[in-house]
Amino acid sequence: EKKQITVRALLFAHARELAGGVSEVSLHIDDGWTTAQCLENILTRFPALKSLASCLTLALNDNYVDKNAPPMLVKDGDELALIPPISGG
Amino acid sequence: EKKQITVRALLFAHARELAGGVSEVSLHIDDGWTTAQCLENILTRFPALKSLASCLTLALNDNYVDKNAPPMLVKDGDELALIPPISGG
Amino acid sequence: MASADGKVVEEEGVEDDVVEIKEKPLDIMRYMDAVRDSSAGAIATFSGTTRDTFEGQEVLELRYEAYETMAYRELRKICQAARERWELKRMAVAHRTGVVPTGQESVFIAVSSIHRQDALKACQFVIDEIKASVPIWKKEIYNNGESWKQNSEFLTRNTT
Amino acid sequence: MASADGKVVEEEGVEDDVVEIKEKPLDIMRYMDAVRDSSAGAIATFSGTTRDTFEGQEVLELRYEAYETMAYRELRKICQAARERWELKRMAVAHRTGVVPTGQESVFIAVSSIHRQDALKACQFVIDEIKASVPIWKKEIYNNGESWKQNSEFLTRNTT
Repeated sequence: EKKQITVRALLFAHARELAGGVSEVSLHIDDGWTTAQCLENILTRFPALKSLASCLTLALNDNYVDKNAPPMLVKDGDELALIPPISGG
Repeated sequence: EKKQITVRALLFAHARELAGGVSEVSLHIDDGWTTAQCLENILTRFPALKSLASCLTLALNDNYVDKNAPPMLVKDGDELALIPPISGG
Repeated sequence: MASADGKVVEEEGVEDDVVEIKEKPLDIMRYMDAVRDSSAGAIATFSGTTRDTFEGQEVLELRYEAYETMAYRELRKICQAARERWELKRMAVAHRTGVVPTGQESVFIAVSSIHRQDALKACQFVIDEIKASVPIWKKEIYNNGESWKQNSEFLTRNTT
Repeated sequence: MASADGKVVEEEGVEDDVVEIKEKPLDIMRYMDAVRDSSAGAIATFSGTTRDTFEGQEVLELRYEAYETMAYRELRKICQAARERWELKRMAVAHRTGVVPTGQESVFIAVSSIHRQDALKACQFVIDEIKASVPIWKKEIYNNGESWKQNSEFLTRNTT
């Protein structure tokens, strides 16, 4: 059987609002998941987020996840952030 | 005989210092002089200014005199400034 | 480190760059003095100020929020990238969060250099990069609704 | 017009541009607030600050003098030229004369605009033009002498 890991997912701005104000979710998942699988899991738990899904960028441990790079695995204790289009400055 | 006019000449910065601190000169001259003739007259009165002559730009009534334009006549009451290379900013 | 004057997070990046994300009004003169250097000949600054209208609609209020740890990291990366491109003396970059009244600074950048071209170009670079990469969000509140804004600089960079 | 606080000459140019030549320290925040506008999204500024060394020589003191009537006229022309090139909200340009301690502003420019590119580009343009055309002079005093400086921007423009 697979080892279980925990990943902290952070929801900001529009994503947090669509998730009903939830800013943080703990994902208890199988070891070996990718960042994209984590996002799918979150979208299943918060269907309202799907309207924003195509505009979401992910960040793993404070670094953007390159959408064009090979799938990236998450590790136990990682912090995964859902980044809606930014608007700072 | 020619009508006499008066032109006020202003000396700034390095030019003023080379003229022994003189910041203003009244030129009582014949009507029909050009700005270049006025400068020649000032250089004759303050020979120490000759070392700066090739770097001097003239301004007539707060406007630069274009060195490449046709000679410009001065009028009675005009203000002619000797502008050494500027260094503001 | 936390400063004495309330809810302020302040950190010093590489090369003593001042990088701040805070909920209070930005103290412009403090940042200008932080980059002032008697061996520098130039200070360039950029202020992003909040506008009171968007496409003709009155903006009642603006709210900013940041993913702070990552935003600090991105801001410091931007300062470092600017230093690699131009010869700079000191840099200060600050972004305000929370409610920002219209006409006030949401972001402030100050850069000093020996020669003015370096400070001017770096200042432009830093604001362009902030718009493209620092995880901070702005929401505009109108009479009849509200809207999360999107920077075109971010969308351009993140479109495949 | 003369202001109440001493030897200050202050004039308003076209479009309410603030243009000042004065013997006192430049009040940066006053100029920033003068261009602040809740319909503007950006303020760009440039400070020229006095340096304490020139080619390795310590500069003890810097003195500026201006041909004031003409300098005002040139500064206003520069502001007008910037307005013709970019879409600007407000402008403030100030130059200090007399003795300026090292590390302090000799010139300060602030420009606001709706979109940041306009303010940033105009700010760069204004300082470039000031260097090339405004009749103001700087003398540096060293331990072993003194020197009237020359802006390359002026020499380039005035060489036939």
